[in-house]
Amino acid sequence: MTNDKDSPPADPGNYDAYFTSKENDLRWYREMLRIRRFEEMAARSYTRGKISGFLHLYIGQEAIAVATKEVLEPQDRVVSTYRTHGFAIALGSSPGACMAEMYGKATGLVAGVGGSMHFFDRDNQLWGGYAIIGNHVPVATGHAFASKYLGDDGVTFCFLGDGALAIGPTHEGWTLAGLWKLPIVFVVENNRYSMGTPLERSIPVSDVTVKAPGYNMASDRFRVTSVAETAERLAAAAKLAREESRPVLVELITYRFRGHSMSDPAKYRNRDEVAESRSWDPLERTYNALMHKHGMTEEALEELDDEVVAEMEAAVEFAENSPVPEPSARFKNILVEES
Amino acid sequence: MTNDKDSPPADPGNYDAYFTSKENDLRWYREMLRIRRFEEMAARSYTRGKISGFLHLYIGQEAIAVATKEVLEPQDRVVSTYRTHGFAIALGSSPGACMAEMYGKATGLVAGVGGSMHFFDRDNQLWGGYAIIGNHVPVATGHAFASKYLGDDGVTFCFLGDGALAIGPTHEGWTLAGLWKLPIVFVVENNRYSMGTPLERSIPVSDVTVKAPGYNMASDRFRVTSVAETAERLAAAAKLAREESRPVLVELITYRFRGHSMSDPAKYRNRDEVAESRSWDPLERTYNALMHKHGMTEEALEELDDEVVAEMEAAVEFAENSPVPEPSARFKNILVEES
Amino acid sequence: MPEIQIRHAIRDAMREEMTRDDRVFLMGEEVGHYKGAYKCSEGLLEEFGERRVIDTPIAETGFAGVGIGAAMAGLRPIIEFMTFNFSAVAFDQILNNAAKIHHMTNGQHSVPMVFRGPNAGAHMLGSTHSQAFEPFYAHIPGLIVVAVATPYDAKGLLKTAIRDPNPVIFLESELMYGVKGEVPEEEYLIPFGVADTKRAGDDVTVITWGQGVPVALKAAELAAEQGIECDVIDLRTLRPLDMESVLESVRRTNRAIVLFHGWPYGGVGCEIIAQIQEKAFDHLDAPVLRVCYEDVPMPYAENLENLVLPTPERGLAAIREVSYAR
Amino acid sequence: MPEIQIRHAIRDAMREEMTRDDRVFLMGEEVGHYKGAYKCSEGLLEEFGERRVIDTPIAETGFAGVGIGAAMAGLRPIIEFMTFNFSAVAFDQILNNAAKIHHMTNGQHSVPMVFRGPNAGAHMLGSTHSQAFEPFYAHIPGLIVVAVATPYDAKGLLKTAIRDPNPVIFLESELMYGVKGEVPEEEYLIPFGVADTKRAGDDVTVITWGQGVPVALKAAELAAEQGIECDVIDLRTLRPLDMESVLESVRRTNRAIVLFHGWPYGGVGCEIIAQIQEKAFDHLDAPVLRVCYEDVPMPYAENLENLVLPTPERGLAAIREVSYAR
Ligand SMILES: Cc1ncc(C[n+]2csc(CCOP(=O)(O)OP(=O)(O)O)c2C)c(N)n1
Ligand SMILES: Cc1ncc(C[n+]2csc(CCOP(=O)(O)OP(=O)(O)O)c2C)c(N)n1
Ligand SMILES: [Mg+2]
Ligand SMILES: [Mg+2]
Repeated sequence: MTNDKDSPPADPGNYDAYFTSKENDLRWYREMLRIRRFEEMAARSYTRGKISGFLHLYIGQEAIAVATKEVLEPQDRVVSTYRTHGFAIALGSSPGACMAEMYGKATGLVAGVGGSMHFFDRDNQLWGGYAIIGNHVPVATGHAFASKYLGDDGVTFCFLGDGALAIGPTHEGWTLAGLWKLPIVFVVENNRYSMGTPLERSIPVSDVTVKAPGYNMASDRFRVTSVAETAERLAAAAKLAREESRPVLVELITYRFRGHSMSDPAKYRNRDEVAESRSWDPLERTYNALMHKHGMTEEALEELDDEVVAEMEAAVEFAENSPVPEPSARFKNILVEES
Repeated sequence: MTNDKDSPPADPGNYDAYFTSKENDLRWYREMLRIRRFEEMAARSYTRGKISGFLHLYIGQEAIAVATKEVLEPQDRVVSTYRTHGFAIALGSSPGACMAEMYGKATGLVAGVGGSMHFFDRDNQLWGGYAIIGNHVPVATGHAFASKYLGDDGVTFCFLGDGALAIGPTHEGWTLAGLWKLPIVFVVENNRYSMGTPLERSIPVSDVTVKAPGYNMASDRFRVTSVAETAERLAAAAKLAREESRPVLVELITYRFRGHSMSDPAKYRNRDEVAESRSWDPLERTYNALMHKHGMTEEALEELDDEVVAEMEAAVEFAENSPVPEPSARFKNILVEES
Repeated sequence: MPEIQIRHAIRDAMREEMTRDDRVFLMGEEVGHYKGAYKCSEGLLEEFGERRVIDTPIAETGFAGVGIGAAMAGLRPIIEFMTFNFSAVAFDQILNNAAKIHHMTNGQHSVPMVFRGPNAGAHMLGSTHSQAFEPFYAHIPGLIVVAVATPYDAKGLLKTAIRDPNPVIFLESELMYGVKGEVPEEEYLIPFGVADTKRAGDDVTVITWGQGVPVALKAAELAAEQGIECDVIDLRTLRPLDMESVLESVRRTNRAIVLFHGWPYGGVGCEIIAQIQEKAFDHLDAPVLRVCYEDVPMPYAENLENLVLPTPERGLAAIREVSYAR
Repeated sequence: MPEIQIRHAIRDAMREEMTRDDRVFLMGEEVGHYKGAYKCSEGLLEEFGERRVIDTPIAETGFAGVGIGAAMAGLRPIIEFMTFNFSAVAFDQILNNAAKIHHMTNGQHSVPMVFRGPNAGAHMLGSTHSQAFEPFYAHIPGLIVVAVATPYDAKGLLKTAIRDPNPVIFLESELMYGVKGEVPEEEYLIPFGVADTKRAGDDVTVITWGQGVPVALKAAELAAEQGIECDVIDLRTLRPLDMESVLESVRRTNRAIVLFHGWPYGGVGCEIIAQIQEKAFDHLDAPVLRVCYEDVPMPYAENLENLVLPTPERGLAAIREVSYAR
């Protein structure tokens, strides 16, 4: 497993390096676009007061969710944070159910009890959706424990933010995973900020993988600039976890283009940094690759965009037209009733 | 700072390597002996039902406490665990007050409210005495924070067991110390077991200092075989912490000759391991050095032993004759009364 | 019926359920090679091996979370806290994950597991090792909370807890592991939410649980010597509460005290008082009193500890007070 | 007197105390460069610099513990939890260190510090971000627990808290940071343990605190429209409790309800009920009722959340019920 700590990423203008067949690139582009458009609609609904609570957008990080879907086996699991829309859409959740969840509707992914921060879609391998920083790491480790116990050959992908590295539960989950050699891939989505706090004010090291030997984990680290490369390297991590039953740490350098949540204007970042990061936007780069490498026309791509927008508008419409939960729903699922 | 990971310790029969002047060696021997005899008396009182609760003996690890006293500046602090008798005696606490504490007497170190697990003696730089594994690590980090805030040039020595490495609070304390560059020395007393659990079932690595880079800490690691070497290397760590204001991790390979607590027969260890460790007993080795290197007679050393035993018998007598706390004492120190 | 110790009732319950269901496993500090800090798991490692009897490092948040994650994935974990004092470092896992995941996932997941271990003060362990955790856990919807005081109850309720599809906080007592009592050889289960009247009487209702039970029984004995007959109700399940049994008794005796190991402020004791005064207001001839720890951290010294703890004598005084027999 | 928001009352209290005493510092997530998640520390970083306004990583156990250790070493930390929901991961530090160190060290050390931040549910944040922590903290001897509902109380009590030599849990409200009220320009302090009657009446006593206060006041208004006059007592300090004020009122009104944001089981509400029935037994004409969250994890959906929360209407119903005005 290579660890590209020091190799600079390729030139953003170079589409050859990490793009593949037209078919793949187009499929991935579409998936990234679905996430982005979904979230743009969600943001619009939030601004219009139709969605409440906290809304954390994944815009800029979509390639990660799409790549994850690419490498997932049916017995695998994805566990993530309160910034989960991207995973839900990529893994196959219905955009309508996702949108309805944020609207607090009975048709929502979890029938309106969770909202944006608590997406769960077991049928589509999305095992949450956790909003207390780091407290999903031991839980995800438990999923991997169960896989090993049952011998089901499953790998758990546990995503966490750069902001989750200082907290104890992350350390405890990593320790147990390393000690018991569990099949789990811990993916740090290092978007360089936890709310307004840059990584250098979060932890004492700038390279997260420096921590891996302390947990006897293999590791990888790279900048996310395409689905192709991300999928390839996540697949390598998953292979190691699955075949050797051991935890692997992957640090993904990425960026969120929006603020932490809808209420954050993100004034703590400077324009150059944002611009530089935008130049690496996998969505944008795939768009360019489709045009310049695969010879697609602007019109064809616009048509595709129209289709995606229509899908997401339908999701909004579904959410708007869905009923709110029955009053009695508040007493449901407190305890499991049948034994 | 050297990291002697791989250098094997010297031959146990070689007294030249780590012993110094007769004056030093004799002083240290006496201090180690004071701790050992104190604890042997405590164990006897426990067996006789005079001391209750948990009693964790430090026998085998005494050189660490004595070396710590050696390197301490007046503005420094020592924070430790429920296995603290050694530090109290070495730092200058009255053996009578220590014994009385375990007897639950009004004259105890903390007037009988704490018992063996909660020794505190602020005047002698002993800042605890904590019994929830790892929860003193952030607190000790806070002492170091205060030193830096106030510019008092103090270093905090935070001792923890090998059993405290998996738990989150340790990780959080280390992270903040590394991030904020605090003047603190974290000393892992690796006696190879936490209760009946050997290190290899506690954490995924066998060399604790492998974790240091993940916290941007300097580190050192060695087997404790004499006060001289231990003091020298702890002094180097303290110097780094003090002069460069940064945390340092020191792993001390040591051994407890008794069980985890008085109720543990320690059947999980084999005879060879115990014997091998005993051959490194710093107390025993210093005894031999005093005889064979410094030319002291058996009689002189026996006389010294008698003095120490007498001191500790007086401590027991003090404890036995001390009054129990006033009934009203149970309402004391719940809140600080004056403002 | 054979007489066995509580620790063996607990071990037998675990063994039977582990035999019955391969998904059940035991995890915790020193549960395997050391046989449990209080020897509740003696023999289980030998019988079930390291796959199912798992020694953990000291990482309560880690292994509590692993239990939760394993339960979601179809297993039936029994997580032992060496004592519940150490569950404080895993509080968030219990509050925000164990208790809420079934709700938060709209029933996609459930968390069928047991957290068990000794609770409340033992003897001369000082303030960090002598506290009762039911006030914290019984407060939380989504949990079931059980406290046991006899081998019979321990076995029957632990088997129910292991089979239950919900997260169960199962509170034992370090001081009572050696208590003996009869336990049937044939299999039995005790349902949650059913209190047990451990002594019958018509003068005063004494509500208690866990370590409070022997103290309450002794207090009732002392009261009987003075002609006051007590109904001693062992709640056994603290969430959900069997208020029907409590109210039936109070409507009969018109007087009640609550006796338990733990601090006074809030908690289970106050919940019971609040419900009694609400639902049996017209039946009460005297205020309901609490007998529990004094409102201080537990001191180590034996004489102080004895003053802080609820004793049969303090129980008797309260029984007399609600009987206006001062 | 100038009218200011609660968030500014809090900021002013911190600023004044930081100016007065160099040992006082503010530490927490996003308190500096971000000016606080709810802008309670706006301007403090500029004024006091990074030495005294310290942004932390997400490590509540770590920085709570650092605060405790710093307090022992002579400083006066103010530790901000972004919300008290996140204090669950630091529970052990508060329970076993902050609350007990003064006791455990026989007074060699004290822990003069404040843990502050918003408590209880905000709006549509779901179950992990909508819970009240006073049942957990008010239970623990060694802590002082405060909950504020007006700018005047917030400022006066926070200044007292910062100067107090004990660990203080200081509960604010995300929903109420924008609430305005008069605050004197001259310095003032409000002592702990003194409740405040926010509305006077002789028919029913309504006991409340924190986010419950505006709900209770509105309920009292509705009741007044129906001819029932309520004494609305804002406890302000939850530990220690000002039971004198509560009992004085109940002895006058003979009826009481407790209205608060939080789950019903145990907690502060039950403590008050237990004490009222104990100390004003003969004065009560009706059982004391609770109006609070329903006993469920908080759902996200707005319609469900509204049903779970205590509302003025539910308060009114309880006021009518204890008045036998059904
Ligand atoms: C224990 C805890 N403390 C604080 C918070 C508040 N909080 C929510 S998200 C967040 C920032 C997390 O940043 P990061 O992990 O980098 O993820 P990102 O938002 O960048 O995806 C904070 C502080 C929380 N949810 N849980
Ligand atoms: C959080 C927590 N979990 C469990 C315990 C029980 N316990 C006390 S000491 C101990 C072993 C600690 O071993 P180590 O840290 O190696 O120190 P040593 O006893 O070897 O000095 C355990 C498990 C505790 N005190 N705190
Ligand atoms: Mg981030
Ligand atoms: Mg050890």
